[in-house]
Amino acid sequence: MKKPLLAIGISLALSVPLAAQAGPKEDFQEVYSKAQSTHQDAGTFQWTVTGDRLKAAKSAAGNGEYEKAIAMANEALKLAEESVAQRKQQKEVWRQVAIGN
Amino acid sequence: MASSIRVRAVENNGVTALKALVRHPMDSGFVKDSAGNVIPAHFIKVLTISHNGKNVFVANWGPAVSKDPFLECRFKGAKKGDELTISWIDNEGASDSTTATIA
Amino acid sequence: MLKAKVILVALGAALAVPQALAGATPEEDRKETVEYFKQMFPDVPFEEFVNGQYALNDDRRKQWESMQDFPPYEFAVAEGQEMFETPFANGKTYASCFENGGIGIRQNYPYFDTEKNEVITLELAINRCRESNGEEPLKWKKGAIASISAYMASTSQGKPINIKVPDDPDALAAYQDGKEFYYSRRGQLNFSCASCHVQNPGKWIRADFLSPTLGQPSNFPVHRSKWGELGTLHRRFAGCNNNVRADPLPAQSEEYRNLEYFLTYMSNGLPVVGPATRP
Amino acid sequence: MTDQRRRGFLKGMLGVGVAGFALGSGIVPLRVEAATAPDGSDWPEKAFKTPGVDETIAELYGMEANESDQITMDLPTIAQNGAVVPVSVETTLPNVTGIALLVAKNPNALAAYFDIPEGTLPFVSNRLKMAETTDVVAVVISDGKAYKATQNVKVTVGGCGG
Repeated sequence: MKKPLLAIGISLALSVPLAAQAGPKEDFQEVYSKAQSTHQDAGTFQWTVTGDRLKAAKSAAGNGEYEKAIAMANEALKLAEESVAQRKQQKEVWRQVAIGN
Repeated sequence: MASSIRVRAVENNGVTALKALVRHPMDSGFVKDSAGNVIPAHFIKVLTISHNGKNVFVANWGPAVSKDPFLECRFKGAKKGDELTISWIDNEGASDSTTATIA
Repeated sequence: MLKAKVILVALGAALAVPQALAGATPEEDRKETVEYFKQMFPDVPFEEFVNGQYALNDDRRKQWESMQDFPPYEFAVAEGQEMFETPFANGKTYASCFENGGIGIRQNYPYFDTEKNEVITLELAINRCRESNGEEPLKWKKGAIASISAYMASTSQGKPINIKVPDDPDALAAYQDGKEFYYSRRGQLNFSCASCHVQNPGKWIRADFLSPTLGQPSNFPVHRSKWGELGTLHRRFAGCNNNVRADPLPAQSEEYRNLEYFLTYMSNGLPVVGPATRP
Repeated sequence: MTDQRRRGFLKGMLGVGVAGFALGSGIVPLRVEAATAPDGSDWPEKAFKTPGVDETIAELYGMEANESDQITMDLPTIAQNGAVVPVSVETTLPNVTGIALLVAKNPNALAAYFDIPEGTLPFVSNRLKMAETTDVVAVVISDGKAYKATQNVKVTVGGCGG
């Protein structure tokens, strides 16, 4: 009984600017597409775990479990952001550890 | 089709050292394929090495022998130029046999 | 200067490099790399680096030596030879696509094709040969292509690796690109190729014993016990990337070809010993 | 089914008993019978499907094995991959007629056993699969009695996975 309520609570807290009239499906699509485009932005630095979360999010959404789908998409977004940061950082620092620069 | 058996046998001071490698999956029956189905056990049960019509070595193998099994053994009584016959049969009744000359 | 830097790199310290040093030539990179590993493993003779972990660990070396008695890839090499010698539908063979009929040439791959402006690996050349003779390309990572490549390597055993970076900005860019890939951290675990194979060879990472950069490509294709079959270098790249939770790139993608170009250049002068066995 | 045990036991005894009898009576010893391609009918199904080392030795040879320091085993301390672990056995025990290799922690302990006819040296080398860190036991039948030696091998990457 309590669990779904809690999940909704979390997903509400996580879904960023929430238009009052938007339903969970729209919320999901917004986070999901943002996660997906961030994942693309990682280029050759994509993480396997991001892809796993995106897949899980999509399949949850397909089953109508939007709380779970949104939670997964948010995790994917966070991981994708880290991978993009890694890409940008490595561009700068890789030479520092390379032999014979 | 190339033989499933590769053999090297060398005689030295009256002792023949034989090394053989056999192409066989040796499926244990404990492994699942990517679809999650158990791959049935498929393995060589018996491999014999004979010289002049007499077995000089008999290996009884189970599914815990590695894929493409390897065997090394040593025996007396053969000389350079002699022929050896190596044969195997697996748990599905498939078999193969080859001859090798002692170097 | 070199020594101080080597120590710092070994410690994994972030080292600010004077801009003046940037833009070293591939040959300078290679010499410095050789020197680095000589200092790290003073007791290992240069040619021994091709044996990777087996040059560094006695227990593993013994297991490897016993595998060398009758290596499990023998069947695949024989099949590779058969395929190599079997004519295509048009009557031509692989030999028609390669210098010296494809025999004893592994040490020259990969090379930079200045007309096509790209790195040509041996596997790429094999599949292009097929396509130019009206055959379907083979899958990249294992099976027939690995067997053919293994046979071709076996005819080149002992020949020193001889990779050239021609005086061409695109060739140099491909080399630099491969080098950047090797030293860039990737994946959720934040590891670069170098994190393991430059900074920590000779150490264990869980059940795996890490080999040094030098000599790595000399062995391919390799028969891994884990695979139970032969696989190409790009299959291994993909496996390494996956291990650190980085999405692998496609085999024979430009990135992996450039990586192979850099990595093989580092092993110049070491003999071809492929195919080989690994855990 | 009980036949299996007897056959295993007989095999162990064969070198001494039957060969001795055959020589005395002028009958061609069984061991020198014309070799034919194996048909697998002698393969001891039950021994290969028994978990546990002692149980398997009993099933295969119908007796217990005593420890012997005259058996030398050569196998790695840490297997680089459990799928392919090289194992060699050699012994200075006399009149050896059989050698068996058992992997204690495998689902079924018996990995392989070998008939050693007269004139064949008591030595064998092959490669085995091991699921996890385990004792490997070599059993040698010498003068009709069973002897064994044990060595542990650490397996960090199991040989039974995909």
